[in-house]
Amino acid sequence: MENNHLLLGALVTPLIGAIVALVFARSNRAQRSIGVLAGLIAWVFSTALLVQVHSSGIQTYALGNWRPPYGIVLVADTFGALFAFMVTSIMIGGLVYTFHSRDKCMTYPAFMPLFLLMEVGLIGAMLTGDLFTLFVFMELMVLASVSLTAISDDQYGLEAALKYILISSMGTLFLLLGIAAMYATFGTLNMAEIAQTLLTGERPFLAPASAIMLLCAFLLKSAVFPFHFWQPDFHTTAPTPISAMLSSIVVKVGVYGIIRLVTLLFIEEAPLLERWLSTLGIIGIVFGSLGALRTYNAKRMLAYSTFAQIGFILVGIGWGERLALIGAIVYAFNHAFIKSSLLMLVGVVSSYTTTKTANFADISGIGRKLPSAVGWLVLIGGLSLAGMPPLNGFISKLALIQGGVDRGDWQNLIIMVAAGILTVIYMIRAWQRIFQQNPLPDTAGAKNEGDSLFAPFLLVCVCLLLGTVLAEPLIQLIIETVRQLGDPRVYISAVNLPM
Amino acid sequence: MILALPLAVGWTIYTAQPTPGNFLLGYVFSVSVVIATGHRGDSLRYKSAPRQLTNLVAYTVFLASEVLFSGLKVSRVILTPSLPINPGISLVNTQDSTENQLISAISAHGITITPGELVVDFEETDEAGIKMIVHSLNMDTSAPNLEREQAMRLERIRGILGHD
Amino acid sequence: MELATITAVPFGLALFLASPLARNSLSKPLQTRLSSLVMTALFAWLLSAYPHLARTGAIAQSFDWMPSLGISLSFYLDGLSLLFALIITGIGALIFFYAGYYFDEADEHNRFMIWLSAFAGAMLAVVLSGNVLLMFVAWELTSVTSFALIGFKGATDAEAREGAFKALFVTGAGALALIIGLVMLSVAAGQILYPEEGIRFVADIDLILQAKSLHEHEWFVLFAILIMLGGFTKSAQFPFHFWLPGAMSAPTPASAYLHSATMVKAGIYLFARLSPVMYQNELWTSSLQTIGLVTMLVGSYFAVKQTDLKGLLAYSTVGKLGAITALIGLPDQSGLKAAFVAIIAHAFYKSALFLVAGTIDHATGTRAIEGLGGLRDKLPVMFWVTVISALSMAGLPFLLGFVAKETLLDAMLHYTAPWTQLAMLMVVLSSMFTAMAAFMLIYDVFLKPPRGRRHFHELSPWIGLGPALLALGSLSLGFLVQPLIVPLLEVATPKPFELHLFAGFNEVFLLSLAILFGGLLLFFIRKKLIQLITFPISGDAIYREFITYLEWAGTTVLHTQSGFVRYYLVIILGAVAAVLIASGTLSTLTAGQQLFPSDLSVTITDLAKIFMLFLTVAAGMLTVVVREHVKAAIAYGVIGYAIGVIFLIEHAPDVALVQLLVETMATVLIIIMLGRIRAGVRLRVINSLWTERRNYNLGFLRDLGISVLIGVAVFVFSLIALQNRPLRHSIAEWHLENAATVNTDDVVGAIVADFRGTDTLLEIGVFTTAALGLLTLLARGRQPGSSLAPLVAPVASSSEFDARVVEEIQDATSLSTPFTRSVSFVVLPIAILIGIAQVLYGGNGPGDGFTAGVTIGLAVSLWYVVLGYQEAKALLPWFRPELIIRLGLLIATVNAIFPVFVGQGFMGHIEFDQALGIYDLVGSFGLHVTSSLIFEIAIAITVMGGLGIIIEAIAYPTDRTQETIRSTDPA
Amino acid sequence: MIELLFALSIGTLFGIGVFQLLRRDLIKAAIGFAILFSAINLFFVAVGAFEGEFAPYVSNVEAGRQTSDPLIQALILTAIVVSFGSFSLLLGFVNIISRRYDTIDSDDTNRLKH
Amino acid sequence: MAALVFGLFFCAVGVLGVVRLPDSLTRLHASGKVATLGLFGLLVGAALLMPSAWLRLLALGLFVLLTSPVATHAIAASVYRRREIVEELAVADASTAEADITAIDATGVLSRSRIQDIIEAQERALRYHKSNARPKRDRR
Amino acid sequence: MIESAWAQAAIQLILLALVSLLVPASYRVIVGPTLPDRLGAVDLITTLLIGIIVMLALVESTQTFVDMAIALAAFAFIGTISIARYISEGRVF
Ligand code: NA
Ligand code: NA
Repeated sequence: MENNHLLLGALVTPLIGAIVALVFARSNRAQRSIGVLAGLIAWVFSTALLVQVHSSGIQTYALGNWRPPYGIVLVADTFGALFAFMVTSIMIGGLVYTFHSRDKCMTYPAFMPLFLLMEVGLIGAMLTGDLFTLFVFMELMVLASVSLTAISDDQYGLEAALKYILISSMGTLFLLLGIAAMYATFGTLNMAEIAQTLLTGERPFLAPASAIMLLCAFLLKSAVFPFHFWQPDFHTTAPTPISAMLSSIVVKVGVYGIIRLVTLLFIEEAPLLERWLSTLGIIGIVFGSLGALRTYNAKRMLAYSTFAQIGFILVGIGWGERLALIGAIVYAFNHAFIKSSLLMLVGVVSSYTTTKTANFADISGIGRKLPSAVGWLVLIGGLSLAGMPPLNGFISKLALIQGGVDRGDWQNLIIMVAAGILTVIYMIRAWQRIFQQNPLPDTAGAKNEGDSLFAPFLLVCVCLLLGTVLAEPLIQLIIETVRQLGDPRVYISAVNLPM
Repeated sequence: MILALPLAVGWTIYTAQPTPGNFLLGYVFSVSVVIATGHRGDSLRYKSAPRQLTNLVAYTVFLASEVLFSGLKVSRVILTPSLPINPGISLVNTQDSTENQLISAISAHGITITPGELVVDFEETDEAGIKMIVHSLNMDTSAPNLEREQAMRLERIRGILGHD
Repeated sequence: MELATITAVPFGLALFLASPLARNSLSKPLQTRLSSLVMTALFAWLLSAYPHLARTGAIAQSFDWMPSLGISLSFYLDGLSLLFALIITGIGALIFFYAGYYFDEADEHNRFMIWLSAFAGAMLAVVLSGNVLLMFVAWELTSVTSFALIGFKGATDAEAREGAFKALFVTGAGALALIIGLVMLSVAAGQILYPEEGIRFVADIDLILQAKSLHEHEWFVLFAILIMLGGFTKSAQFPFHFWLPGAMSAPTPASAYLHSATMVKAGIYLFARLSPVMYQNELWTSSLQTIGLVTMLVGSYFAVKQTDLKGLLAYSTVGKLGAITALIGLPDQSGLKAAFVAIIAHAFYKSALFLVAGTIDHATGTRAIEGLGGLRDKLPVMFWVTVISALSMAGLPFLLGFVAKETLLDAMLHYTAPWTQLAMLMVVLSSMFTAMAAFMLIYDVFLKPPRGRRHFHELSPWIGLGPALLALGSLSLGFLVQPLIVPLLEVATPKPFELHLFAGFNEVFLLSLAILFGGLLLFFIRKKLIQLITFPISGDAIYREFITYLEWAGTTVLHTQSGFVRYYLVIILGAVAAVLIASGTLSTLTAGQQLFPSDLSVTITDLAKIFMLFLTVAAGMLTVVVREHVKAAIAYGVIGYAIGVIFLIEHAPDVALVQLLVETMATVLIIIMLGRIRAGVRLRVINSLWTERRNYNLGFLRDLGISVLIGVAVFVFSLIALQNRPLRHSIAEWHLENAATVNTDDVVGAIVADFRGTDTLLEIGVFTTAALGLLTLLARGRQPGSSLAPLVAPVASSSEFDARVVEEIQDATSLSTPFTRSVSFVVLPIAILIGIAQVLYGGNGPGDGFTAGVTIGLAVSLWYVVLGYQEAKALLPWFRPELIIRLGLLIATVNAIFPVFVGQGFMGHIEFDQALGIYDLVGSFGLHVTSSLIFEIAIAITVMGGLGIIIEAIAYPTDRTQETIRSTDPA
Repeated sequence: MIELLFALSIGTLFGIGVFQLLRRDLIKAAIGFAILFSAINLFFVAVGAFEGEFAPYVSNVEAGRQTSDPLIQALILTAIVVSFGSFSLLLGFVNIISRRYDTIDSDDTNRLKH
Repeated sequence: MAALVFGLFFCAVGVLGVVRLPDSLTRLHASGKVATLGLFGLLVGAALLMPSAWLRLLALGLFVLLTSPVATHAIAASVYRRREIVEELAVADASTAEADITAIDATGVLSRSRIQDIIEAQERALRYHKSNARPKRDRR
Repeated sequence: MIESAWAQAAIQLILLALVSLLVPASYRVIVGPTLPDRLGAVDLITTLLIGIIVMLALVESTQTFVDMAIALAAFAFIGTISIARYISEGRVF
């Protein structure tokens, strides 16, 4: 087994970036450049990794050359590499956004290092083959995002951070309980080795309970009903680029974990878990969509929308069929691009207000004073979110519906699709309120300049590409991913455990 | 540099490797640490190392015996069902005109480590010297002796520090 | 015949018009003529396919797009698509031309042309696509583009916004049903056509049309309903018709195009397109008939009730669409012929009438029928266009509309069903209403004496060209039906064709005349008639109710987001407890497992353990019952120490050491944080939570219940985990055997620094994260204390730095005594030495970089506590945590990466002393210079720096005057 | 026997921690937070994949003694550090919240809702 | 072994003293010092029984010697100063003195009725404390 | 190494006695009545824990345990001083 340095590079570059950015704490410009550079290099690594994984199978990296399962091993199967690629791609958007943002918090010396550490946590969580390291990566991500939200320009960021850290600790506890029980049961932390033991049909009795513990932890990270309460607050009050990352990729860590759980580790318990996933997903869809309809703030609306969209993904996973899983992964992937671009766009809109708020009361009609491109991009993003062709949201919807039809779960399928119309309602209404309505009397002062549109523009372009020419390659890749996920033996043998 | 010596000894004890090499290593570290933490050792004066060391040992032995005997005394008090105590607070002058903090500290340490009396606070008075506010478990027995004991203690401490 | 090119041309046109080149250098008339010309060219191009189609029946072309999702760029042209495509391009050319004179502003005009071209492209794509999923894509594009067109004036007109939204909502909802239906259809077709071959989707229309047994598929009912829902909403069929009148706020050219000729016909196209594989099922036909007939009657009746000119036209369109739908639904596709004729006729007269309405609106500024009249002289061309088109609509003999009506009546007469009579009655009634509407158009708008003087806007004469040509079509095509239309329709329908302008005085003709006269009669009694019937409920009201209900539901859902984090936790933990119980995990776990120990013997150390556990739990209980925070903190410290001793008894000295140090640090942190929170704030909470609340309320019991549930769950879980560890071995055995290879006696240390070094690296990353977050948070709004602290003032609105809440900070020295000061002076160097010893000799005993860092951090915190911020800072010039933490992280990272370049892998183990040949030298000091040693040093430095940052940030004295200035300065 | 007591203590500590976490007093909640993590660490050390009579040192291994599980100890070390980081962050939050909202009652810390 | 028993004895006496003695300062005599004496006994005993560890035990003893009195002293100082503040409060505002004593002495437990008064009094006390610039207890 | 079983048993008994002393020591932590009383009791508990650890070191015959006792002896007082300062005037700094 060869150590794959691309795999290491994707993970380590942002770490180095964070440290270097810390060293250059005096210069904000230097920090931002370092951040973007590190993001770009990590993206190149992860892209190359994805290509390599695609062409020559699962890649691994035994950290410190300590062979698995004794040391920590990084594993990039197509699934992990794809999600890491998604993370690095979106992160570039976030990092670029900071470059021309007028938020105070982005001038804090700790901002960029924390941002990059969050990326380390995200990428690491998706590439590690070790259960405990997964926990550490997730904690890194959580603490970085909590810190970033707490120092947000939004004065309620702290309240949100407080609530999240309290609620998130529950997830950490579940995770630790699960991991401890797994270690006691299997005597190892290596996921491949655990999977190998489980594949032999041996079912230690703590396994289902551990599965539920781990599942709860992942559900909490993804803000699934009833673990969602922190999410609208947290995603709304974070600094714009952070909130874009939170609502697009950070919630996907939970999705990633859940998929790993049901495809690699707890295949036998999967039906039980999937039943829960479907139910929670449907509730999430209804709750999130309805909440988005009536909430008072555009960012918050998008946060509720994320709540609903995660529901779609969960129902897809919950259907437990190959096609449905393809749909779920396509959905998860595309949603990241749509949601991050939309949140950044709303961030741009609110950056033009004097109080930097996205409350509808303050941004209604403000669109008339903004560059017209903002309106266009928000409309395109919104339509993509609503699943309109030829944007990538449509691809997600189609893939998921095909999965649902394949499964024949008409009841959930129809609820899902009926809830889909709510997306149209809230997105279009919001668009009309911001860009068409007459300004309210209190929407008096719009500033002459705001954050740069460049990053969201890039992401919207990607949405467009993913909906058209890149759609087929993506789906092919995801089909391959799901094929690989379907046979845990591939993963296990790639990790090359001693016999 | 002198201050580093006891530290180096402490290092050797702590690392439990009584070798010259280790002592040297400890001394190097100690010196750097002493410099880093801003100790200039101005309270400690070099007079005659052997004498000062002897004084230290003597003080330690004295302290140990004090601790032991007064401990026994207090134990008896506690174990007596009637609890014959008469607690109270008295002011004791450190009798050190230099107002050296280290001397006050060692005095307080000496008083506090031995059962029976306890330094609860310090007070700077207009006259020279720092006064210690001492709490005694039994005023009847300890109050009269406090000043005398302090004089003795001060002498020993000066002997160790090299203030003559 | 490149169908793809044809489809792409209008989009290309839209892009061209949107380009700066066209916007800046192409004048308004040029844009108009160009667009119109393009549409005409497309019309001609399509027409040229006709001979080919007459020979072969259909043209299919296909390119790959997303084969894995079943979408291909397939195009399909047969008679049916040709018919629709010709209407789209033909009428389109005229409307584009008309639009050139409709807008006064060049900018608006350009924007409109862009959207209209895009819409035309989408529409063409709907009818030309040869793949149902591609058709859906186009279908959605028509929704989006029509949204833009309907809401064209949305920036100034709330009604336009509302109308656009409503249209998008209804058609969007239908589209969602449609897409499921289409996916099911294509799966079903795949199963029918390739039952063995595992092909999932057959979405290409030419193949679907070959799946003749589709109507027998088990899913048929479901997908038929879903597809019909899509079609009904798009074609504004009852009860979804209500969006169409709302959509009339579009600029008139758009209304004319969308609502007479194109978009609403998309649904019709869908029904006609799928008819060959669907019509054999009763559900399909009877649904189309029922809905169609009801829509027809309702639409034509509502039309005459309208006061708005465009509203009248809109509802009459609804009625006509209903009729066409019903015709498509007639058994055995017998109505298709009539449907197609109706489509053509309707396209001509309705677009003409819309354009007339637009012209009137443009000229007079109003569309209210009440306020119009006497326009015959002012708009002569328009008057004659209206006369011809309205009469065609009414079905006056020899006009095109007459042919259509005749075929319709003919089809209905031949239709035999149990309720034929009723259907016939509905047709006659609605035709009478339509005729009545036609008379209203002619009389009320043009002939009626005008009411008052009105503003009149002069118009370009060219504006009449489009309407005139359309009227000419209505007038002449009736006569030319045989040579021009019949061949076209013969290609389009599966049935042999016969069409007459006048078939003699048969019952159909007589019926037509009767209807005409009936309409006239109704026209005269219209004032009374309108008040006669009112519908108690309308689709619009239902829609409004529905939206209101949704909003109510949304508000209700939001109420769960109460803002109380305790409730969130209650729900989350309650849910987890419920899941654990409901899923039976606990009971299955306990079933058959040994829960309670058989061996009750305890050793002395066990007894010590038991006492420690007791102490832990007792202190835990104490934290619950005490009111004061500092007492809870004291109790918490006891827990920490007791657990530390338990670790020790469990033979985990490394963990015990870390636990003891960290707990001490945590206690110190709690205390200094408590010191930072105003006493008043804390006392108020204590008071309101304890003193004023004597009686234990429900919330208390609920919390207690949840705690007990969770406690029991964890108890069972851990008991099982402890009692039944199945494998008494683990990978740790390998670690025990191989720790010697990294020159370490302490296996835990070896794991931490080597085998799982990355975990540790990340862990100091986590620690750094917390330190940086805390520093930034606490240092905001202060004078920068370090290079990692923010340099700018905080957000102006946050009140945390208000003078009112800034605590009073005093000189710390008054709080300490010479004794404490002296000891703290002594302790720091000792602590540093201990730290160094822990790093250097940690490999052989408890202690490692982390403990070293915490040790030094503790001593530093002692300095800050005892000496106060200023003095401690002054005495420790070298202690600059923000530099130290960076140094530590840098060393750790370099040390982690360096091994990569010598082939040891990230965080690999390197023996530097061996490599440098100083092994024996350093060995004489009992040392080994390895990468793990450097790593431990780095950890120690990082942790020391991190703790330093945290302590300094907390200890920083807040200066009242500065804060006051800052908080009033809105920077 | 000792297993039962361990489980009982862990369960009780969890219950206490959860109960504290549900208090309105944020400082109490923070202490609950810390107690929960202590309980987890207790669970970790109790649940180690194997038991031993000696600390995990190579010298003990070489002497043929049965040592305790070193890996789980390394995990606890990491868990302690991570939870300490979270805890200090939480304390900082409570501190600033007390200034910003002039209260440490979590029920009054509810500006974000709906 | 005798040393161990000796140590145990003093530890026990210390604990007993803490339970028995009447007030905070006298209890500190028992807890801080008698028990420390006991601990020294234990250390000596351990060093005799486990000679290999004598150096470490010596280090431990030195640390106990260093830190135990200072902890005791700090606690004693806190007792003493709490009393002092209470006295000052009585000077500052005679009418609220009663409430203040309870508030300061055991903040939460005894603050029964007039919490607002107490908060105010406490803040007043702090102000008083500051403005009356007591003679510095120590200086460098 | 402690050879004789008798000595081992005696050490274990002393350990047990020390551990059981924690109970009365906890009495003052729980009962108080004043904060310094509780704090003093915690200090006492720390002292006892140091003793217990030393006894444990004897029982297990490992020196490494003594390091723990040293850590406790050298640094636990920092917590005590902080709390003592806090309770004396309601603030640390
Ligand atoms: Na170690
Ligand atoms: Na660690």
